This record gives sequence, structure tokens and C-alpha cells, in this order.
Amino acid sequence: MQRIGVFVCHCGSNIAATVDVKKVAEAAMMEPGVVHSDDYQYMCSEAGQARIIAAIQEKGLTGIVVCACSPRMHETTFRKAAERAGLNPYMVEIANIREHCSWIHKDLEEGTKKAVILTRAAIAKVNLNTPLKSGESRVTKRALVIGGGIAGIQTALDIADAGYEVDIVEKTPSIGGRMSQVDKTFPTLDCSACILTPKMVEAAAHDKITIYTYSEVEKVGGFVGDFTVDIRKKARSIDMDKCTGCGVCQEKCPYKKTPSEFNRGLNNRSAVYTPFAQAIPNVPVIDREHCIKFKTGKCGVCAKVCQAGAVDYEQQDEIVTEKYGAVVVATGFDTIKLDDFDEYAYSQSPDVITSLELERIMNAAGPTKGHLERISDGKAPKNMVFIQCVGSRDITCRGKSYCSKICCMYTAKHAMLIRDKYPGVNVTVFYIDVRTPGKNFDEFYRRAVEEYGVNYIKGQVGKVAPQPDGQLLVQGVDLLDNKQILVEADMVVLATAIEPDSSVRSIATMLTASIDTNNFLTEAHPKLRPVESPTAGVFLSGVCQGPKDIPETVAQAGAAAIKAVGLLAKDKLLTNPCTAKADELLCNGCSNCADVCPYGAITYEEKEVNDHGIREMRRVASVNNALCQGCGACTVTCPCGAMDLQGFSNRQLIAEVDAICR
Amino acid sequence: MKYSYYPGCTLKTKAKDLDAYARSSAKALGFELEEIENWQCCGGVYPLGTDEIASKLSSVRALNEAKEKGQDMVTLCSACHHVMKRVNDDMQHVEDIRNRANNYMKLNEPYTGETTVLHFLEVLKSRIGFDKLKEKVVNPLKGRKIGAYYGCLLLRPGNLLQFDNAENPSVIEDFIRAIGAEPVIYPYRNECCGGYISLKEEKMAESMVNTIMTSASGFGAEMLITACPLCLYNLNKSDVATHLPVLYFTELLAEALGVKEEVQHAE
Amino acid sequence: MSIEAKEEFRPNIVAFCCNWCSYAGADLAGSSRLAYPADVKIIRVPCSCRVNPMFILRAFEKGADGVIMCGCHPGDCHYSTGNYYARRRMTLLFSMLDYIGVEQGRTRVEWVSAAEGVKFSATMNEFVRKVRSLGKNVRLEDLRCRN
Amino acid sequence: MLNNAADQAKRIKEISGVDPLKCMKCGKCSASCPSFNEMDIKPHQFVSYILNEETEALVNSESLWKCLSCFACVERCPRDVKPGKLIDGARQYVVRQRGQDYLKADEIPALLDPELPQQLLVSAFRRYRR
Repeated sequence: MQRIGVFVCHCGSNIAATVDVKKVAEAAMMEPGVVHSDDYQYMCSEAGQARIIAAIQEKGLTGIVVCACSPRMHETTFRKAAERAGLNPYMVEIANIREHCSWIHKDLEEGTKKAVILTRAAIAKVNLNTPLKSGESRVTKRALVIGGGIAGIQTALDIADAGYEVDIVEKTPSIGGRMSQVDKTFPTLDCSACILTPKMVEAAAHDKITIYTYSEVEKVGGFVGDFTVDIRKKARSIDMDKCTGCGVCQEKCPYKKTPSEFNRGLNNRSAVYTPFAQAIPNVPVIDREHCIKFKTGKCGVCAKVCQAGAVDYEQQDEIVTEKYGAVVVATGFDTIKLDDFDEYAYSQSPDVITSLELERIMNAAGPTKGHLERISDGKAPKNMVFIQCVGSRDITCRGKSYCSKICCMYTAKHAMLIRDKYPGVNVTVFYIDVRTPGKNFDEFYRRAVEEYGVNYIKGQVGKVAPQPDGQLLVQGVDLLDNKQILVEADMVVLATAIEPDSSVRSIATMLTASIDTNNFLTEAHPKLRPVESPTAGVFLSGVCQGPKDIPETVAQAGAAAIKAVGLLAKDKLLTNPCTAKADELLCNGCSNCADVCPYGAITYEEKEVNDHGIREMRRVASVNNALCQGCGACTVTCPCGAMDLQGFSNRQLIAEVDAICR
Repeated sequence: MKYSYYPGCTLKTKAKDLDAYARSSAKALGFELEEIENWQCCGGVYPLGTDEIASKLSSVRALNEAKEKGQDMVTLCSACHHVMKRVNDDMQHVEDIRNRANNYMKLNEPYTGETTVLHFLEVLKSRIGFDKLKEKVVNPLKGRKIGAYYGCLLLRPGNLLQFDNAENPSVIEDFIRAIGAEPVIYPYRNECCGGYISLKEEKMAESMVNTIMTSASGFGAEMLITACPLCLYNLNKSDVATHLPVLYFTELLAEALGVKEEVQHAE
Repeated sequence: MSIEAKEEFRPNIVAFCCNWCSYAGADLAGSSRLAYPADVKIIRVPCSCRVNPMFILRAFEKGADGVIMCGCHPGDCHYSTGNYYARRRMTLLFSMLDYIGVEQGRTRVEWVSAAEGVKFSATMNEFVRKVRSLGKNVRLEDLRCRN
Repeated sequence: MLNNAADQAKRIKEISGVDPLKCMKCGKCSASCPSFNEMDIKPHQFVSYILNEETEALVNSESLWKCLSCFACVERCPRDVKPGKLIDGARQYVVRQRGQDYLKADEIPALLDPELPQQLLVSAFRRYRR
């Protein structure tokens, strides 16, 4: 018979306001096995834990129930307290009477009634708990960073500087990411490439960092401390060791009609290409989809002109398998497709562009060599209209419900830069709200208005109508003047909503990291664990977790790195002891459990069993505790009830059901 | 292939052409429009009020008739298309409207939006196919520069009607290409013509129509085509209409298919 | 006869929530103060695939009026494939229950992610409303359990 | 007619099925509206009139009769508020009262012209009259 203690937390007034904690404690005393109950202001405090420890020792408790907040918050706290009192930590159960009770119910009587039921269920469960012991697993001292933008580069540098090996996997031919496409950065107007390139070079030169460009993560196995990852190195068709990066192949390539991804399709590139001048590695890639040699078999110009003999049309994709202790996701973002927003005429006029396209136009290495000109006819614009919140803060199926966060600032930046370099250009910005929380951000925006005379209009645009002469007629509203207005523009720039890169979904699935409805990766806790995924060993860096600007991304990248380093620094990890366990006497050797196990943790062995005095050899299931993650799929699949999950056993869960339905 | 056909009030009176050209073209393309018996007017505008039931019943009756025949329903008039699709959507998704309409109708089997509603243009696009249509054209309208006028009811609300991209439609342009002519794209092709407002606010409708016509003409259109009798009426009242005629798309279809003459003789 | 005078039926509802998504979603509903009726009581399981159909039958036997199971969205399972197994098992179980007279409205599977507090609350409100409209479940109830 | 402005506002919300609290005042509706210049109360203001229960002004507004139901605002509203539905709710509310028809039977003959399509009359009747 268990001797159970029940501890009811007030959580200040968080619980006590809608749950009569004294009554819960009283009701608990009526339950079988309960020999002690107590309530206290803050159970998680030192004093609260001391009460629990004292009660365990004085009353000789064999199991405890803490009625408090979610086990996701303080289960570990109370398990550790129990351990200090000499009780097995897995003899602790939590009744969640805060998140699942007091915070959602307003009526004291109703809240109390439900809290009593939840407590009853936890008591019923702990009555059947058995002491469990964690195993140990090893930690591979190497980290994987998925994505080679500023987030991934910074994370890799920080982990490598702490002394651990890091691999960066980047799907495009070069590291650098979105930041390499940006011309200037707000609010200081630094040249983006000038501050990014040194970091790229540093990462490439670091002896602890290995960079896989033009590569993708293909398969992930294992778990925290011991991930096994397959990386597909796509065939570059250029020998990385031989290539000198002279660029002759790109010059001579006869096919130059592929829209440049780096310049957002504003101009074309050759079929063999490096995305931009400062690319790392400075080794081109042959785009087999567009290369004449690969399409028709005839050509081969690049191989002929290559002095180093680096061109290799026979090169095949290569799979590299590597072990990692920690994985950092830094997959970044893209702008949304604008097909559904064609009231802005994006697909109807080349002079309606996204802000990222404007970055390329403003950049000296861009399609217009940095001259502000219209894509349609190369003329210098006189009037420019910027439209904010294109697809952001839109709860319909067209857009994204969230604020993209960076648009207000980069629009102010663009407006300011244009007015500075081309004072004759009139700049009008249509906005819903100007959001500038950040150091020196609002001052920056006000400078655009006060010093540079950018015309900010509160209101949205309903339609952009291209005129026969190529002008754009912008029909918008000035809400402060309560007038519908028509503005003639030569160029319209759309502050397009950002969304997580499309690759994130498959990567999250491979890592079993959770993802929200907008495809942003979810944090383990929105406030207290913002750079960790709920999946142990997976960390989040940059926009894959939520919209953010460059300084925030760099800060988060560092935070993700230190979390990864914290993991890599450990020699051993304690494993979850809530693993499956087979009853050899009941097992019929059918293999159903092994078939559903996602971890290959179940094997079969011939074993001598003693079935009520009869000794015989049988084929029975055996669970590898180091591999089992405790999902329980096998327990339900087993036709004879031989498989059970420790910590969540059939009897325990049925006891909970019974207690709730009583 | 037989379709249940819902012509609507205007196609029986002022817009007989729209109807007659469509029927003969359908025949030439190998499908038949079987007019729904005893159809009643759809009301011209979709009743937006959440508690409007009676005004939706005539549509439900027609939709149910098509369902009983096991046919898809085809409409030609933009307004009918709009009303039918939206009422059908209500019958599929809005429990309250579905229950009350069915209680009132007392059908043997309740109607729950089973019928597929198609605009004639959708039949051409997805059932016949514009490539196939192109093959059937005997009299391609070479060299003609034609602007599509969609108006509002054919397209909006886009996610519900599922007709085309509401902000950048392409069905009529594809149709124009299929009959051998050259489409002219202009920005106001999905802006409202003024609709019924022209009855009491003539000036207002006039300025809206002029914007559309001037823009189309400026982009080089020599002719506009539409699916809606009301749009046609409003657009034709514009001064620009003297050099930019507005026609029903079915008239050009019949011409391209070589059946225009026979329709005119029959009249 | 007055309908208002009759006391509202309060069903007993068991919700199985997986630890990684739905349980966290329920926590978020709580910390966001998104109310739903106290009739719902949550049992934490590591994964939706841990829910044995037996548990659900047991709940109805012991007098539950509705049972809902929540897991991670398809493709997002913490254990890769657990929710697919759960979905198949529940589809089968629910159609069997329907066959023996436990209405479809009393059972439900819903995918709720850790970020979907709003969805969790809305789902529970809707489910409770549905079960309330169906009234007390008597079909599988073990009469010996009645007080 | 309901006397109380609060009840009127509630009724209009019910008929239209619109939740005015979803509005973030972006002005997309007013930017899109082809009748904007003819309206005394502008599309983006409809929600405020309902929220502030200034229904007297709303039901007497010219805007009720200038809206074309072209659904431009419905299509483009980023918050699913759909001001077009709201103004139609107000219009419905008015025409459902006896004697509140915007189009009187005796003024019709003067408005007719021989080319007028039936569709126009049918639509106008449904919009303007009970």
C-alpha cells in the first residue's frame, strides 16, 4: 500500500482565486492511500519544497501528488525535491489545476469541483506508480546548423569558437542568405555586404566549421545527443578542389537566359553560375535544368575554357552521413507569393516590385548597377509609392495573420535612401500603422519624415492601375483626411509579407520539431525557452522561429549556440525512463510492435521463459531502453497486452479514466 | 453531355442573343443545354442578410431540379452565376439556412448543395478545354483586339465562387485567344460597371463606365466582350461605346464556330 | 412548461491530450485565459498513439458522455508517425461505436498544435455543446457503476 | 422599428453577420470603393457607427443607397470584416420597415428606358424595396 502525500499550491491568487485550495486538500485526504495533505502559497518556492521534503521524510511517503501549474512548468522542480528527500523522482505526479482549471474557469464552486477531480485522477495514478531509473546516453560532440544565412553563420561561429565541430548545410550554392541580398541595413545604413562578408569569410576559414553548400538534409535519425543525419550534396558539376574561381566559364556560357534567383528574377544569369561576387565558396554550379550540355548533349563550352579542368559533367549527388549531438535550425524566410494580391498589379506591370527587389535595384552589384530606374523602360522615376502591409496582418486566406515586423523599418530606409540620393523623387508611403519598437528605430522613421520629406499617408491602397503610357495610377485612401486619393507613380514598391522558407516543413518533420499554423517553428516555451524546440537537442535561430530583423537574429543565433554548446559540453545525458517494457509471458512473438516502432527499439530474441513452471524457449520482444523514446505505439498494437509503457501504463491510465468518471 | 441550364430572366427578354448564341455554340461544341423547367428568377442579387431564406428558395428549387436529373447546372448571366453559386454554398455549409430552406421546401430528399454550378465559360475552360475549342473554330477572328470585361459578380468573392483569380483573371483572355483574336489587358476589367445604381444615380454609373471604357480603349481594345446583360447595358451607354462596341462573348463564340448566321436566320 | 427552468445537463467529458502538442495547446489556452466548460478533464499521454481504444470504451462504461482525443497535426508528430496510427485506430473504433449506438457526436479526434490555444478552446466549447445536445450517454454504461 | 440604438446596432450586426470588432482601421475598403465620393459615411466608418451605436445617422445615411454591392471591399478586406455586408445589413434593416422603400412604385415609369434589362429592375427592386 502506498503512502501518498498531496500538496495543493495557491500560486498566489492564480489558483486560489477560483479554486478553494483548502477544500481540495480536504477532499484529497478522503482518497485511498492518502496519508497527508497540505496547501501552501507557493509550492515551487524554497519553503514550499521544504514542506514537501519534510512531509516525505516525516510521514514516510512513498508517492506524492502536487496540485499546481502544468507539469510542463514545474514537474522537474518537484521531482528534484522528491529526490532530495530520498524518494524516487518518478513517484511524483502533477495535477494541473492552473492552466487546465483555475485560469479557464471563473466560478469558484465549479473550479473547485474540477480541481478535486483532477487531483483524484493524479492520486489514482500515483497509487500505481513504480520507481523508475533513468539510463544514460552519450553525446556526440558535433553540431549541425541547417541554413547558411546570417543566423546559421553566427550560430556556427559561436559554437565553433566554444571549441566544438560544426557543419553548416546550405541549399543554395553559397552561404550568405537573405542578408547578402540586402543593400543597406537599418537604422545605421551600414552596407549589408560589408558587414556580412567578413563573417562569411571567418566561417569558411574556421578550422572547426565545415560548410556544405548546394546541399540538403535528407534524413534525420536518432535523438538528442546522438542524431544521425544524411546530407545530400547535390552534384555541382564542378570539382571544388580544382576550381580556381576565375569565372571564365560563366563569361563564356552561351546560355544566359535563366532568371537570377539572387537578383529576384530582375535579370538573367548563365547556366553555370555563382550567385554573387562574394559567394563562398567561390565555386560555380552548373544548373542542369537550364544547361545546354545537359539538355541536348551538345555544348561543353565551360569544360573547354576551364584551365583547371574542374568541370565534371559526370559528377553525381553524394550522400554524407554524419553524427551530431545537437541540431540548430536556421532556415530563414522568403517573401510570400503575390498572385492573390493582384489589385496591386504586381504581375501586370514590371514597375510594381517587392521591397526585396528594390534592394537589388539599389545595390551596386544589382541588375541596374545601383541606379534607381524602372525595370520596364530604364527611365528614372519621379514619383514612387510604397505600400505597407501587403499580405501581413491579413487573416483571410490571401495573407498572413502576423505582422512581418521588418517592413516599417526597411520602407523608411528605402524612402530615406531614395530621397537622399535622388532629391527630385517624390516618395509617398501608404501605411496602416508605423511600428518602430527598437533602439533608435522611431528616431530613424521620424528622420525620414522630418529631414527627408517622405510623405506618409495613413491608409491603404485599393488598386494600382497601369495606364496605357506606362504610368501607374494608385487609388488609395487618406484616412486622416477622409478622402479617396489618386496618386500617379512611376514605380510602386510592395512591403511584401515574409513567411518561413518552404523547406522548413520537411525539415521540421524530419526532426519531429513542432511547427505552428504559419510554418514557424514552435519554441519549448514562448517566454522562457525561446530558442529551443520542444524536441530535445533541436534549437532555433533566426526567422524560422518568427519574424525578426538582423540584430535580433544575431542575438538569437548566439543564444541558440550557447544552448547547443551547453548540450555538447555534457559527457552523458540521462534518458527518459518512461520506456516500453514487454511481458515475456504474454508475448506471442508476432512482431507487430517492432513494425510500428519508429526507432527500431524493439528486437526479438529466443529466450527461455518459465511459464508457470513450464520452461521453454520462446521468441519474445525485447525493448532497447536507450533507443525507446516512450511514445507507446507498441502498447496499443500488441494483440495480447504484453507491451506496456512505464510511467503511462495501461493500469495507470485506466485508473485516471475511472477517477474522472467516478 | 447534357447540362441543366438556368437562363434567368434577362436572357428570355432583353438578352435573347446571349442565350441563342450560347445554345447554338454548345451544339457545335457537342454539348446540350437542357433548360430547367419552370425556373424562377434568381432575384438578380444575392441576399446578403444572414436571415434571408425566402429570397433564396427559387435558386434552391432550380439547383435541386438539376440534382434530381443528375446534371451539372450551367448559367450564362453573371448575376445568376453569382446567386446560384452562393446559395449553393449556403446549402452546403450554413446549417441554419440549409435546415430552414429544406423545412420549407419539403423535398423527398433534402437538398444539401450536391449540384455543381458552372458558368458557361467554366464549361469551355475545364470541360471542353480551350485547346479543343481552338480546334473547333472554323472562322478564327484574326487580328481583332478584344478586351475582356469581367465586372464584379463573375469574380467576387473569389474564394467562394472559385471562378478565377479575382484580381487578375484570365479565363476570358484565354477564350479570346482560343477563338483566334488578341486579348487586350487593361486594369479596370474587374471593376464594377455601376450595376443597378444606374436606375437612380445615372451620373455615378456614367463616370464609372467611362473610366472602364477609356482605359480599355487606351490600351488598344477595339471591342469589349462580357457575360452580363447589365454590364452590357451600362457600358453601352458610355460615349466611348461609339468606337468601342460591347458584345456578348457568346456572339463571338458563335461567329468563330461558324454558327452565327444560322442563329440570325432563326430569328 | 418552461424550458428555462430545467437545469442544464452537464456532461462528463474525458480528453486525451498528447504531451507535445495538444497538452501544450491546452496549457496555452489556460495561460491565455480562453475559457471552456469545466466538463472537460484532460488526461496526459505521451502521444496520441498511446491511447488504447480500451481506454475510451472504459470511459463510456464508467459513465463518460463524450471522449475527445487530441494529437499533433498529421506530419508534426513528435514521434514521427504516432498520430497516423492513432487516427486509423480511432476511425475504426468510432465507426464501431456508432454502429452499437454511441452517437458519432460523442467521440472526436482533433489535431491541436502547441501554438493553437485558441483552437483548443474553440474545439472544447464546440464539443461540449455537441455532447450537451446529445444528452446523457447510456449506451455502454455499466449499470453496476451507477450510484 | 426598434427604438433603442443599441438594439438597432445589434439587429444590424445580426442581419449582416459581421463582427465590427475585427476591424483594424486599415482603410482598404475605402481605398477600393467605387462609390466612395458619393457616400456621406465612408466604408471604413461603418464599423464605428455600429460600435458607437450611432445607428440613427447610419440608417439615414445616403451611403446605404450608393453601395453597389460590387464586393470589392469584401474581396480585399484583410480582417474578414466585409463592410459591404454591414451596409447591406443596415439597408435590409431599413427596407424591412413598412413604408421605408427607397424606390417608390410611382417613380418607376419615369426611370424606365426601352433597353433596360430586366436584371437591372429585379436587382434594384430587391435592393431598394421590401
